Amino acid sequence: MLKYAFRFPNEDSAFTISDDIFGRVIDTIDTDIAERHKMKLIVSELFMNAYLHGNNRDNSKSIDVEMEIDSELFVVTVKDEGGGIAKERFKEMVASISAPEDESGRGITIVQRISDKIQLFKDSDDKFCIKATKKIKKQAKQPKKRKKKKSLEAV
Amino acid sequence: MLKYAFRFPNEDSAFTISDDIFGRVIDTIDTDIAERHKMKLIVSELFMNAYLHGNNRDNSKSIDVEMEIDSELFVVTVKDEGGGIAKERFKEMVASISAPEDESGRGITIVQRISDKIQLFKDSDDKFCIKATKKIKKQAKQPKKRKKKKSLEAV
Amino acid sequence: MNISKIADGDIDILCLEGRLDLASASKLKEISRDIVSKKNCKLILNMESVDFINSSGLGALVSILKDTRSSRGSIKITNLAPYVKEIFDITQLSNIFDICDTDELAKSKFAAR
Amino acid sequence: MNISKIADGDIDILCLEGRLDLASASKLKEISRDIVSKKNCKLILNMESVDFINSSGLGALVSILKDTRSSRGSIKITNLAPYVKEIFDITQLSNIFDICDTDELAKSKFAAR
Ligand SMILES: Nc1ncnc2c1ncn2[C@@H]1O[C@H](COP(=O)(O)OP(=O)(O)O)[C@@H](O)[C@H]1O
Ligand SMILES: Nc1ncnc2c1ncn2[C@@H]1O[C@H](COP(=O)(O)OP(=O)(O)O)[C@@H](O)[C@H]1O
Repeated sequence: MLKYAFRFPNEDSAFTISDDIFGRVIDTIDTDIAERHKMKLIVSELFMNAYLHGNNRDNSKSIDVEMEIDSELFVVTVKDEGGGIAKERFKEMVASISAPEDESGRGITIVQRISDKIQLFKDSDDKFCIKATKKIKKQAKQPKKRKKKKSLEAV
Repeated sequence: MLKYAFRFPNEDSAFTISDDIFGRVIDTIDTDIAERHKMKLIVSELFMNAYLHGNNRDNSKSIDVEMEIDSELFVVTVKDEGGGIAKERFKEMVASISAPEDESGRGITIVQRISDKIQLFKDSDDKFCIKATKKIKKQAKQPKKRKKKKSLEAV
Repeated sequence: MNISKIADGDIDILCLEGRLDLASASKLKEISRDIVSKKNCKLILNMESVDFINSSGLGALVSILKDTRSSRGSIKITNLAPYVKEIFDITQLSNIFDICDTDELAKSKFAAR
Repeated sequence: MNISKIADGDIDILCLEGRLDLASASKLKEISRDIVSKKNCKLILNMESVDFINSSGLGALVSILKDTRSSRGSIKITNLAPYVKEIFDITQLSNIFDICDTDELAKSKFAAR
């Protein structure tokens, strides 16, 4: 189980590079592009919510992102310093899908639908945490094994 | 003062992406390419040392990298779970430059020469920390100001 | 995100390349504005080179769709990578967007109207 | 790192592109091996597109320099970005490498030997 833990300032310049950074980590996972896209999407939505809603663009606050990765599971926890989402409200959000004409309000539903489990809680520092767990599909068909050298070629 | 704090597993796949991730953060700093290269180099050398020497390639260990940035200062602290470097040995290392024919042994000297201050210490978790502080030079001549839009163009 | 624009008769094609997210959403809306404000506009969004989309990107597409509708125009999305198409399905946006495999297919559908 | 190879008479030119670090150091050494093992080799390392170098990259260059010397060859480094050149200066490696502004200059120096 590999564990990455990143703390970002709740700042515009940090937001701009965050998805890119998570993408670099997720690209190390041995699975297919569709699975990786889903993992990137989960982190992207949760981070954006922490930045915009949880921390409400307050740049004195910070966002924590933990990613735990093994060959079968991707677990991401995003923590912010806001009031969180009431469980009842969360249940309502994921029970329905946004009306087609809505320009927003799809983040949480997307995360819920592509994750296998979502947990909301407060940690010991009273930070609001959303933890999403996703099983990683094994690659359907593997391209011809490239043997070693892989890291060299990626240089 | 923006503060980033990243924890990486002491693992090959994490090492491969680490410089890239630090580079993304450093590229947000408003200075010239030479200054940014120096900051990237400081973090690269310290991270590599933590990975190879401090944690001795043990992938059950982890590396912490904290970057604190404001308009004038770049402060990076790299922590590993190894025994550290004795202060006397450190002094010797930075006092001399590697012999021209040496293929290794230049990391610490480089960091020392491009930083304004280096501190070695153990933190409260008994992790070995190297903290390098570098003043950020103001850009000598600024290219014609591009006004707003910058973030859009970078999309 | 890079966006390039091709005019093909009365059809406008925007080729999107890169990430369709919060940062690029406003850029896309800005660039589409002139096109979708034309009466009866025909717009193709070629998304072959879009390798990431999130809810902000989808929001921008919905916004453009609404603009086309209010000028009685029409919009088609083409060349979606399967993993991007999946996100349209999950959000049921495949139901309101006309998604075509290729630009040619989209053009022939415009012609058949 | 991308490395491309050009043969120009008895001179070999390697154009390096990207990061010269631990990962690319072994690649560079591997690719240079054939060239520098030739007797009296003349090697130009064009580093115009190297945008990052660290101590591992410098180590690889020193290793190649030693190999050229032991086969009585010679090596020149060209087109260093000023901020990369600075690292050669800090480490005093500018003293042992022949650093030329351009490939042309390097070639004329080879010719003048
Ligand atoms: N981290 C969070 N802290 C507080 N509220 C949140 C958080 N994340 C989401 N929310 C609430 O849930 C709502 C729905 O979020 P989402 O589905 O991502 O759509 P959108 O962000 O477009 O509104 C948000 O509008 C916000 O009120
Ligand atoms: N984080 C560390 N923990 C323990 N020892 C270290 C650490 N960093 C550096 N060292 C010691 O200092 C020496 C010099 O490091 P450096 O100048 O970076 O050159 P190199 O890594 O090429 O040996 C290393 O060989 C190692 O013995």
